[in-house]
Amino acid sequence: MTNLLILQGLNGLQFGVLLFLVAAGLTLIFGVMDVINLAHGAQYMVGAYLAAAFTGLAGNFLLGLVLAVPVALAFGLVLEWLVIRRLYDRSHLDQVLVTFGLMLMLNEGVRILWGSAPISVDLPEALSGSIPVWGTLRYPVYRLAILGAGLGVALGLWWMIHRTRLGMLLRAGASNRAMVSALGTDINRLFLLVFGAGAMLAGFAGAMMVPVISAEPDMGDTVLILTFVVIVIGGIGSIRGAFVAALLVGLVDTLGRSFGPILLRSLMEPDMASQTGRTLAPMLIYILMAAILAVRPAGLFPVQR
Amino acid sequence: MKRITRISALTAGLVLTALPALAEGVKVGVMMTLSGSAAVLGEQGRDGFLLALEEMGGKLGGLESEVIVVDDELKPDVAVNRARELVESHKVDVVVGAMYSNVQMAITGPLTEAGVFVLSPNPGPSALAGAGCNPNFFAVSYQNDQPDEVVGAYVSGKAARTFLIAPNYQAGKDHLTGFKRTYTGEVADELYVPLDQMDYSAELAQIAAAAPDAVYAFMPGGLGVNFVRQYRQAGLETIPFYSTFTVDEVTLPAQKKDAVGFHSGGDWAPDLDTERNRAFVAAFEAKYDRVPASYAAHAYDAAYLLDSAIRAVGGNLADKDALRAALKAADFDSVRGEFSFGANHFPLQDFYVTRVAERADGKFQTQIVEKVLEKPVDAYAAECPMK
Amino acid sequence: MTPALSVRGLTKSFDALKVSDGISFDVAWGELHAIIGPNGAGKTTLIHQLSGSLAPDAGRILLGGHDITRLSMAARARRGLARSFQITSILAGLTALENVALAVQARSGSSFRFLRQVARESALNDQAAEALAAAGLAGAEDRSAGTLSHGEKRQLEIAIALAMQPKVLLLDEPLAGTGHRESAALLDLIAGLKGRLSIVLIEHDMEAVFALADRISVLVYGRLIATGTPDAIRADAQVRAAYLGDEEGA
Amino acid sequence: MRLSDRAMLVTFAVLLPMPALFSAMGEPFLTVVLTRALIFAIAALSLDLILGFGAMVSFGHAAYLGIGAYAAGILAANGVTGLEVQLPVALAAAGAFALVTGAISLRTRGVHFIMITLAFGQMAYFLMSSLSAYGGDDGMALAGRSTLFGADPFGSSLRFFYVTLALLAGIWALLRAVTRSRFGRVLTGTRENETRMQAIGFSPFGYRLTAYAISGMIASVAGVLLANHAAFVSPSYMGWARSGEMIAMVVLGGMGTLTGPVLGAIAFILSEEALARLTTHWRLPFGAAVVLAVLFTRGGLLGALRGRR
Repeated sequence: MTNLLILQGLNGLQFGVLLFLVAAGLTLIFGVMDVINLAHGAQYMVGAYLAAAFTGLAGNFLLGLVLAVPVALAFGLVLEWLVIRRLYDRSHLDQVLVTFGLMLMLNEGVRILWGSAPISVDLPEALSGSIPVWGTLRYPVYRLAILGAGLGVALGLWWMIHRTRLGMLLRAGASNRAMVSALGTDINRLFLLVFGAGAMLAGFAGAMMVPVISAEPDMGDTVLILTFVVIVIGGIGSIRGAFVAALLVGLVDTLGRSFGPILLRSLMEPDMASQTGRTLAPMLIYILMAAILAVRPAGLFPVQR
Repeated sequence: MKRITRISALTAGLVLTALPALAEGVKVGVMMTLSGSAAVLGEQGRDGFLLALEEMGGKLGGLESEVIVVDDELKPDVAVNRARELVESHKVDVVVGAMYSNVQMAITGPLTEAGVFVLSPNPGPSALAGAGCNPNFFAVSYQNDQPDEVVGAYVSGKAARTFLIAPNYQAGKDHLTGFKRTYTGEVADELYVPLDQMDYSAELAQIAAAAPDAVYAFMPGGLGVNFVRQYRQAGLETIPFYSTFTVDEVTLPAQKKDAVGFHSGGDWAPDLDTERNRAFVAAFEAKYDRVPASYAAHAYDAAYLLDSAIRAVGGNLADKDALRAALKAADFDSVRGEFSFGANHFPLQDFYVTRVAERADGKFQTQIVEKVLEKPVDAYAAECPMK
Repeated sequence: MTPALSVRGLTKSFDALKVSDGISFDVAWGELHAIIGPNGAGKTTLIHQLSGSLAPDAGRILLGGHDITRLSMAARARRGLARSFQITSILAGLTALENVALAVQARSGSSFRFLRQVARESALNDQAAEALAAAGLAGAEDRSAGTLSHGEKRQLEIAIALAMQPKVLLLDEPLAGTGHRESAALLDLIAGLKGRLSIVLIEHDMEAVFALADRISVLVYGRLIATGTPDAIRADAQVRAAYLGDEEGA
Repeated sequence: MRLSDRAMLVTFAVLLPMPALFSAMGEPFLTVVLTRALIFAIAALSLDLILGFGAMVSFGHAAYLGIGAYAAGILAANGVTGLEVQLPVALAAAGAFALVTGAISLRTRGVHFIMITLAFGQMAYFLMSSLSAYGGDDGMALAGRSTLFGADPFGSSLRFFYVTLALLAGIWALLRAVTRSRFGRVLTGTRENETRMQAIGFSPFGYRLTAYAISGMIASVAGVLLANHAAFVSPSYMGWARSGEMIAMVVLGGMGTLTGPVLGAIAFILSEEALARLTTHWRLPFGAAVVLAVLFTRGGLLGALRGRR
């Protein structure tokens, strides 16, 4: 049981940092630009496809990953320039619709370009296989790598936001938009940058996951919804909130799925328990979100406005 | 004879050979899942059927054919609408479809009530095999549980404790039920995962913790791609992997080496040694540049079955009883060799356990390990009132 | 006789900053009581606490002798506390008449009525039209509120407040942002209300305040340093030092 | 008469002879397609009450469609096909779900409201997906068409069309009355300026919650119709993408009017059907159309109509 708990804890953390990578961009885009971006999940998907495509060309996943990230950034910049900047003075509703339309287009676009079949990528030799972590239990090396990379990015983001001028602008922008302009910053450039960086982070997350879950159309949709849950729980605009909430959602989801039925079995008949567990497990994080919002309507770390 | 080529109204880019709306022709609706990530199966089915039709010069049983390909989007409500449209607008005689059991259950009732014959190239739901069997429905594939029963029987002698995993929907439960029907060992645990889940780290950790002698999975399509790769990455490949619909020619292009050595079960494999099958596989690969899966093989058979039946009734589609009898006779040369229908219009055929292997040309396919069951009657046939 | 409004020891802090520091004052029935103070004195915070959009840390607010400290803004409004907003706050998509009719509706019967057309309720419309006329907006009934001029919007705010038939009216800088002619019209309007209902007026325009008010309270750094008639305030040394002196010196 | 009313009467007048026209064209199936569009028009109308008149952007409205569909489906599976039972059950279930989730959701504002309604929609979706007794993720075929006191209102596609059209007209008239009532004016007021409404003595919460419940209940009527139309009930009716589509219908048609959502839903469903016939990749041009329509038109279809006058 302890062994399983440790493994599932690692799994939950790894899922959590992945969610954080996607959520960080989304929460900044919300917080700083006040734009709801339903196409954010599609950017995760685009990252995955780019990594798969470049790996195919380069013949090496790490090279593919390195190539995919700047292209994901460029893709985000182009998207901002073409569409998103037209949404800044629009209502949330218009933003929801336009990005919903974009999401449909991107999902269908990759299907036209790459077909419906999942595309997978082989792991580099150095990162494949598993290593013992606790007694006889082993853990995949690559998942540890994802965990490490995610934590690294989180650390980098923390440093940037709390130690650099850009970070200061972002924090200011999340709580007071007028102030950023008052500081003499070109707000359009800042927005372009934020959107591009968000797209890049989501793309990076997608690219990293390709060897694990393979690229397929619509893969971003589930992630998008989970990410929404994360940033709403964390408090929209708060990177710290996104980080805490991402780990929370990752752990609750993973541990709930694994231990929920086991716990329920001590309470009721095995058949009943597995049935109830199956019903409750996917709903768990939504229940968590509803419960947190019922108590704290602005999330765990509300940004003062 | 010169033929008018016409693009079906429903599928741009899909060129079919057919004459428009001939009174004496035969109209066939082909309903497959052609959009969304589940489309790979539907594309196989569609291509298998169209390949057969092309070989027959666009004729079925001597009649000019018009084929209307529709996409069910894997949404039963959409499928029902499109099915009604096939009946009411296009006045089809036969529908070949669908690809997924839920769609099959949704369309079979409305179509057969309208007097249309339905030939399934893949799903054989238990509800249509037993008490709910239907005179106008023919499963050209198998009863859904049969591939699992085959694997269950095969694993029984080899593993004392087996861990089961499937997606949390009806077909998932059915398939595991099929496995348990013939498996005599102990079930270590049974996991059901959400259909839209892509990362199985938590489930794999549970499998590792349970340390079973074997794993049995029904993880179709994209689920299987991810599950198999992650299974390998988690270092679980020392635990023998048995499955149905999890490693097949649809998923192998993505799973590649990760699936090699993994087992599956079914009524067909690309290397099935019949002359008819060798010709089919060669023609399919030449035309579409990919290895056919069972979905294509079944749809291909469905076309020839239809051809044989229409020929037997002399092209008189109005005589439904005669046409039904002709279909039931299954007087055609199947890629699967010996093939006939039981009383419930489900096939009597041999079943095999297969294993994934890499071919000399670098492509991957399932290959037959051994024949496990000879012409079994499915578990529900006895409840069917049709004689 | 119980005062129309009485405030006792109202205290509110933001972090370490005390923005309301034990404020106490009374407004008699029919009195126009002005509150003045330099920028940052805490006038806005005070009116937010009076109207109910901000909860005080300590202290009590009594409306006609009833404690309303814990009531929501809407509940206070139903008990007869009306307010105008510093930044114009109207229902821009509705007509002027509809704006005012809603205020009438709020105090006359349930609004959980779903089928009868509200536009045909003459009782609402008549009273609303009356309030509009009283605020100098006769003839503007069917104009969309969003298209009114700035001064007219301020008049509309007062019409809405009047339609509520309040016991106490809070006017939060009613002259802010108005031009000379507009503010003259508004001043006439407020002068006309004087004596008919109790008014708390917060205003920057000193000339107007001293001309209109019955009594004036001076708020500096969250504390009331003086309350009295305009003449008494003018003469108060503390006030001159803390506030008027500054202003005259500036 | 207002433009919106006139446009609606014209729309009804155009819809009325459509089945006969389709028959004459030899395309009777188009009646079935149009019926589906009308069902979504009812759903879009219901959403417009909270979205257009109450400024509550619900991203979980498809849940109510599903609740209605499942009420019909589950009752039919248990042998109860009468609409006289199915409709009250659907209304009660949708109303109860709306009151409970609305009471929590309405504590939040703006983006948070969008997200929490989405979360509740997903919860309903997962709940139905795991109802294995009623088909779980696969859904289930409707055991029998709904009846009304023994009559068969959905017996033929023609009858189905006119029953749906009549219901649409009735619901349109009902909502027209509601939005012009005392209640409707308060709701519109809270959309315009919540603080102002509080300052004149209205607590918006109760009004919002009531509107939210009414909206959900009307959507459940569309759900009952949809179940009969498809002869099938599926959790896919409740997915978040369906909620997004419903928002698109309302906004593209023209929100805050009662004609806009009807036109929007009809245009949406018909163009979806038409594009799906042209290409399996119909989502690409469809998505592009949504993007362009929102970016370059304001006020939706009805707004465009208004602009041309």
